[in-house]
Amino acid sequence: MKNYTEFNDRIELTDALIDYTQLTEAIRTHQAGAIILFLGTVREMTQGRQTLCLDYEAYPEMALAKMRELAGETRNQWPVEKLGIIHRLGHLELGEISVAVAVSCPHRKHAFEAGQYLIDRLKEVVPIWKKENWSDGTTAWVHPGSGSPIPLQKGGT
Amino acid sequence: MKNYTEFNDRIELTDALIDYTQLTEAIRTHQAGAIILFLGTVREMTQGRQTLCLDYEAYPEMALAKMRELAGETRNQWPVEKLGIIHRLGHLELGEISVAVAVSCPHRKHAFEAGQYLIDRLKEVVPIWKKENWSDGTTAWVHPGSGSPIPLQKGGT
Amino acid sequence: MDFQVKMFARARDLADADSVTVALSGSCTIADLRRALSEQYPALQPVMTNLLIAVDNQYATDEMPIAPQAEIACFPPVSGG
Amino acid sequence: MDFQVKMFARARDLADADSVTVALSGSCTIADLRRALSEQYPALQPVMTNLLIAVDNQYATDEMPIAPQAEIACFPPVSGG
Repeated sequence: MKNYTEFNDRIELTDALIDYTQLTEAIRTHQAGAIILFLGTVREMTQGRQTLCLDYEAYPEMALAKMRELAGETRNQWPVEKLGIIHRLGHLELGEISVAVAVSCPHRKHAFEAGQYLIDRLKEVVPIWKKENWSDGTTAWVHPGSGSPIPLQKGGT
Repeated sequence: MKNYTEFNDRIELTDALIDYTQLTEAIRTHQAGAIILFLGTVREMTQGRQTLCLDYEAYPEMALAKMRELAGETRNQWPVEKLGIIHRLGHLELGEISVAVAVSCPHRKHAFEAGQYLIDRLKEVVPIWKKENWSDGTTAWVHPGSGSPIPLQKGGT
Repeated sequence: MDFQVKMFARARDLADADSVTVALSGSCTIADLRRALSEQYPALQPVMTNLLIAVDNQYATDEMPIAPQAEIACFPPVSGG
Repeated sequence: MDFQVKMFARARDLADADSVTVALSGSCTIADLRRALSEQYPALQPVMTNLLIAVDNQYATDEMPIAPQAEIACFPPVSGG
């Protein structure tokens, strides 16, 4: 597997608002005819329940290591010119961007496939966790694959 | 088929640089958890040949009508919150953005599918044509499905 | 009856006109229009089978009749994006 | 030998600690670590089979031996993105 670092892929965790324009500009190149930008944003409704806000936590060293691995896996499968992955941490309000994935490729089919691979795999293997703050006052860590979120505490009790 | 206009989809042809940040901000909503932005950019190399610049021409009334149809087709197939399609016309330098497609959906799978559908269909049915200005001084309209581009004129002759 | 036909891209270059007028007699189809265009603009003849005809912003097939007042356009396969 | 184990998300909440120290004797595996964690922090026991263990930034399986100096972490299935 190629070492991702030779490509200067932009791999970041941040507490600040994600500047997706800066990320997109960074991956533009005359060698690419296609750019995909994926943004994950804080959605209000999930299966009929209302979210007030989210908190994201990471195991930062491993999260960055896994994101670099995903960059390498992606470059081994598609002719990627440039790519970047930025994940937000901390407290996020409704509509804010939790993750941005950007890929440039010569052709669009590859850009779509590479972008989808990056976000799909990120959600499977990168150690970051989301805590839901529901409108009913409860909070719950979201743990896919272990059933529905387990309530942690009731607000005010 | 639903009438696209009820959704205020942003469908545009423009001679100016495409502001993809403005487009992306316009399709953000608390109901969406996923945003896809696709950008087509002017690539330098095509099958070993070097492009200097491109010229895009449209049949504007029909191009806009077809783009609106595609918006409607997309909304009929996927749960799209908001979408926008902007195509650039006129003279484009290397690296410039020729087309921007943006879609927001509750979930990412649908956003990827809808975005890919929009750009794939745009390239099939929207009456816009690209003229290549090659580095060897020749120019040629690009006509997919009718073999390789037909040289129109040699520079300086 | 006279029909105006908008020409785009390589079709316009070959006809050397943004818009051409084609005279067709009686009720006629897209196929009749193609024949008339090829006769009037011989440069279009070699590529006519590859050209597309649109009527009122919709792609038209050869057997379709053309209504008076229809907005007609003739152009090559598209290459936007 | 003492191992430091970093705890994240619900695992940290249940252990009520960012990092815990687990004493294991002789050569030992991830499975041994899981047993020791469950004994020391009974709140982890009901969810232990769902928790993941990482060693030096890689996911570890139960039969893997743990090297001294390894960086160990314990956390639930991830939910980023």
